[in-house]
Amino acid sequence: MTSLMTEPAAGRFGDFGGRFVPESLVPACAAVAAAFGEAWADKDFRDELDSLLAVYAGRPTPLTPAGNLSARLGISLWLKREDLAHTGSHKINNVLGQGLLARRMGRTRLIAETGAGQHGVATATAAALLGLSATIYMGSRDIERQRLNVHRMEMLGATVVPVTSGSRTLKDATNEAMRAWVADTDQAHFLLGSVGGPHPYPWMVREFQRVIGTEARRQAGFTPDVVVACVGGGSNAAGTFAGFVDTTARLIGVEAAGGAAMSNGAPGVVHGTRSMVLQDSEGQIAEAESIAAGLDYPGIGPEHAHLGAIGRAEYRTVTDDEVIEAVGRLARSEGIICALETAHAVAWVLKAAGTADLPANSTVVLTLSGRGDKDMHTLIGDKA
Amino acid sequence: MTSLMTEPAAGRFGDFGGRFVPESLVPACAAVAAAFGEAWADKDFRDELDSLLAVYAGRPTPLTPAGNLSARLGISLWLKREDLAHTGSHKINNVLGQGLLARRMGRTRLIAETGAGQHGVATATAAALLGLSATIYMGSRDIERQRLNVHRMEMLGATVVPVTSGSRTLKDATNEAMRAWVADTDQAHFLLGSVGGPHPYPWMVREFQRVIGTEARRQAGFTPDVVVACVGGGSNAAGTFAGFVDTTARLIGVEAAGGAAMSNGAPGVVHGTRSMVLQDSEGQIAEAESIAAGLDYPGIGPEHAHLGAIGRAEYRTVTDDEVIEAVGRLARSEGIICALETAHAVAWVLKAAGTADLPANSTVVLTLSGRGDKDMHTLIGDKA
Amino acid sequence: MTTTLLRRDRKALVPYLTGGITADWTDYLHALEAAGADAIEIGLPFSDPMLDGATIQQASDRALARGATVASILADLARVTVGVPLVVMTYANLVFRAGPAAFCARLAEAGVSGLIVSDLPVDELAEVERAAADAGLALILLVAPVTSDERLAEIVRRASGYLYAISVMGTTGERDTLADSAAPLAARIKAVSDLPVLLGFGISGPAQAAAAGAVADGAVVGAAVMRRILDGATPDELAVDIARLRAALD
Amino acid sequence: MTTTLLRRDRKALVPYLTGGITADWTDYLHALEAAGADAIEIGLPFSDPMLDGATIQQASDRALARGATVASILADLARVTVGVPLVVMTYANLVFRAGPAAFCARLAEAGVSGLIVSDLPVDELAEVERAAADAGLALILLVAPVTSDERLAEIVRRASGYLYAISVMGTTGERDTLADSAAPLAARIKAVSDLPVLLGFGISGPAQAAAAGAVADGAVVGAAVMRRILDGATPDELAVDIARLRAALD
Ligand SMILES: Cc1ncc(COP(=O)(O)O)c(C=O)c1O
Ligand SMILES: Cc1ncc(COP(=O)(O)O)c(C=O)c1O
Repeated sequence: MTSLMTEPAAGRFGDFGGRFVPESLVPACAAVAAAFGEAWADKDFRDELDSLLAVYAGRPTPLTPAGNLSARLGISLWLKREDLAHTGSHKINNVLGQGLLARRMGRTRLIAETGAGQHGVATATAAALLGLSATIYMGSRDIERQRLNVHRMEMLGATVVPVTSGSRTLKDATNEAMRAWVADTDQAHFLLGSVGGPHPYPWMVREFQRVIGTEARRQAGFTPDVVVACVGGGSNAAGTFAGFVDTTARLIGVEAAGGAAMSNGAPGVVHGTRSMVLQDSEGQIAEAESIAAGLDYPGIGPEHAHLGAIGRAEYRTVTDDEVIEAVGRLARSEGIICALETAHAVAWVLKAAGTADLPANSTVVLTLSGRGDKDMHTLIGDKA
Repeated sequence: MTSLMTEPAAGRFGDFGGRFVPESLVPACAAVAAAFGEAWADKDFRDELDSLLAVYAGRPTPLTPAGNLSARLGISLWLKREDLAHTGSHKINNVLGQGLLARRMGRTRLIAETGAGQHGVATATAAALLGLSATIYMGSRDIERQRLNVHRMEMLGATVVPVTSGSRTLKDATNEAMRAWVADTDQAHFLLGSVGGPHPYPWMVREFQRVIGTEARRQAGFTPDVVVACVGGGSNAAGTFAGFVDTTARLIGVEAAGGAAMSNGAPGVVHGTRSMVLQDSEGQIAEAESIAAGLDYPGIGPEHAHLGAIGRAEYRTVTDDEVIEAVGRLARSEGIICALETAHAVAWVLKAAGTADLPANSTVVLTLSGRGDKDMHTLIGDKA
Repeated sequence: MTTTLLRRDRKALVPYLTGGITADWTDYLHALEAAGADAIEIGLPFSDPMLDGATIQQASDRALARGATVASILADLARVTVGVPLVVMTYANLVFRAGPAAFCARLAEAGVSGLIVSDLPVDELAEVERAAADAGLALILLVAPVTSDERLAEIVRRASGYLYAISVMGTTGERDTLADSAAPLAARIKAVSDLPVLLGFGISGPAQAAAAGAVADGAVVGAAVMRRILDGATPDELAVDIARLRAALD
Repeated sequence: MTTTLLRRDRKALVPYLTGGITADWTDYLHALEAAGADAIEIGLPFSDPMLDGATIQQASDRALARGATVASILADLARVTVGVPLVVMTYANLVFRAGPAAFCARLAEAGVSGLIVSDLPVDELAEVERAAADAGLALILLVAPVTSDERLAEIVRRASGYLYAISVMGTTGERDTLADSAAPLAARIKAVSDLPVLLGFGISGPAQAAAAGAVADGAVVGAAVMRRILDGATPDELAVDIARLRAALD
């Protein structure tokens, strides 16, 4: 079992991964890979990051037993509380890592794409903390859905650039961020928010998110039957799975039915990596359609494609309706309002509990990737 | 120095405190006092609360060095991060305590007032977690200002009752919550959100918030020159001060200029306690006027009145404009968007740093009582 | 003290009137007296009337909005002569703001005979108790259905004028029937006190007044009176209602 | 491979045309040829053209919205005869989705002579390289100002047809002047390769074309062409612009 444990040779995870970028970006990607490799082996860098994660971001986040829901579902459910991390999701783990790396590389500016806005807020936060400037690309459709986060980014001093091309969501914001990077590789670090993109991003972001799984495993103190996380690009899932890949735990990633690259996609190349992608028969990328802006993405990180191909992880889908129901159910039974993205993992547990997919008495660790404040707006609109 | 350390005899803090409630409520208050006294001396209760605070609410919250701001201000500033606690403010500490107490007393329903909505959200959260129902009274003016929190409370299964009397803010919501309690003392626990109200609330809430100060002192490892917190009712300040009252640290509470009970009030009786109150010459309670819904209150907890009277704590005011400026400055320099309430403490530090009130090189611990997501809406409106 | 403000030869009817509710609000006093009131409670409006329901809150707000003040209401009272005892009902902050001694003295000067402070339980009473005694004011205390025997004994020991039995756990306001808690409460109080025991809170019509009269020494009628006044009833119109309550009690 | 697609007796002008941009888009091919193009790059539109600026994005979107597909564009090409080499420029996903071998074979069948894949650096090239060779397609590779000498050597070793020098760090799109990075880049490449070196990215008018011609073997003009077409230029109107560029290069 080398996946999720090591640096991928030449950026490959089995048939997936790689670095499919224009020649103009190859040196920049290579520089990031080299710098990350060095930094990750440097105790001082690790110590500085660990210290920021602890005193600034609030790690370790707790592992909360979901007592009421467990009793009702006949399972034993534990929640890894990334919603309590600073800025409200797991995205902070990655941005602090990449932010420190960017500073170490002498970069003065961060460029990022964002869907739900959580990664954008996290990036703007890291920029403020580390004295860098930040430009955040965000689809105009997502800007409408996630206004609160736009305001937060601006308050933090970042520039938010609306992207009006294509589906006006995360996919298009990612294109635009990469275009912006090509034009400024000297000054700017492209701070990708998930485990997609060209090598070294899938590896690097997984490593920065590994802390989720490492903590959860230590906190649980037992090997759960099932480890489950929602999957957009797949960073919270990758970080969680990394902590459990060498155990007997089943690893389950839950996608949005309308953005299910693993379940409904085919191998393809988008945003610099080869992975599973929603696309048509000629290779045009499909537009995802999910109530959760952070999962509204037609691709997935290449390591997930590999884990799925070799059968080490399994991928499931849930619908928008199941997700809305799940947010309410978790809120009313545990007093935790999770993000719509996270609610995909919750919805799968609600649906699967007691079936062959998640038998009674199973022990389950679920990564609660973020809080739902940003989504109240969407949920209320939806109710009305 | 017995204030902030012990149970107040007969609910008195010097000339302040007491239990000024209609006879109908006296037995209910007495029952709460007795139950709290017992519970607080019961190791099992303390252990259960401590465990919830840790695995559910995310305590201890970090003490974050505000490096950038410190450098610019020429002081050494530390932030006690209650914004990272579950639900986004220190209010969770108190509601978990009182929620457990209500359950121990056999109550099935929680009644609470809320201003900014943070206490309402926290109460709704505790109710969901502990299997109780919750009715939250909120001024209709605050409902407009803090819509996000209204949606959160409803999502958590609580009933939010708009209060349209008087100034339609926290003061009036408190009246209405107390009225609701009179009618249901058997089933309902009145879960007051700050250190005001009749005995035992000022004492009990201070004890439940003491964890802030205890943690901060341990985390700091040194005695700061100044400990500062914003003051609405005064619970985050009381909890913070409690950890430092027996040190040489100066204790500074910062009020909204438009709701400055300590600076502009006179002794009076409101909401069951005798304290400093904004009022006219005949004793009609004045309407506070602050951009921060959680500080828009004409009174203050009686222990603060006492601490001010004996000179152990000092109270300052800042204006709405200073507060708005402070939110932005903290966000851009440290990557932390704080609540408008919290920003009062920040604004005082910004203003006082380098003056005789806060000389250069001072070490300062500031309680960051909550996060600003709920206020983005107000701040943006304000900008436009 | 067992001095009573009320005659003992009939069931007492004590209407409540928010001071300063209209420009010539004292006209209501005469009408109430004429219609058979045995005493009149005059509410000094407070901005935050915690024990009051919607009707009396509204009346207080209206009086304050009109510019009524403690001073103006007492001045109005000083100008009229009413043949039944006047009792001021208010909240602690108005009393403490003026200072209990000064406050009570001003009441007495204005011809007031008694004082009720809604949010001043016996535990917090001492200073006001002394002041009321010094000013010669009866100090009417409230008893609630949840009041323990021990507290009741203490209340009875310190009250004067009459005892005000809160018939139901809740705020002031009209209710459809006399609460189940009313009769046992009245009985408990009467068993330990010689003072007249009046039921209040929620008594709005003749049937309830009669029911109160059957188990206690009379009734306080507040929200029902203020609802009529808020709806525009003239003193004469109000007198008709009061007369009906009088008849129900007799 | 040093086979070139271009004549060596004059500076090369290679316009870029988004396939399927209009119903009779192939008319533009004839006009471009007639106006002096030495080869024509045909963009197979991709939904996510990461290396393209706003103009070519817009052209791609319009072609796709019209219903243009790889199949329809190649079918259109197969129906026309153009006297200069045609080079397909596209993104990796379209190549891999069909499979590199099948994709290259279909290009060759349609009369295409060369292939550029914008997001396929040498490191990821092997499979497409074999397929292009098997199908007899020249494989044009991109060189950027940031390309190291080591990478340049590798690119030069594996490229055929011509070398495409990205004159500026950025996406496609019109720019006011030839970037400072263009001349040194062209010189670096020419020093190590015998293939024609064309400058592209941002060349929009005769002055820039002339400047490119002065330091390299010719110019690729993309966004400037597509801007005119998006603005409604007919083939004849476009030919006027191309002729001007031709003149500037000669
Ligand atoms: C709370 C939350 N969870 C999950 C995701 C999806 O990202 P990933 O799959 O990389 O964890 C997002 C993305 O915005 C998010 O905000
Ligand atoms: C974030 C925050 N800080 C402070 C306060 C003021 O309350 P207190 O003075 O009791 O701490 C509130 C009240 O809503 C709040 O939400």
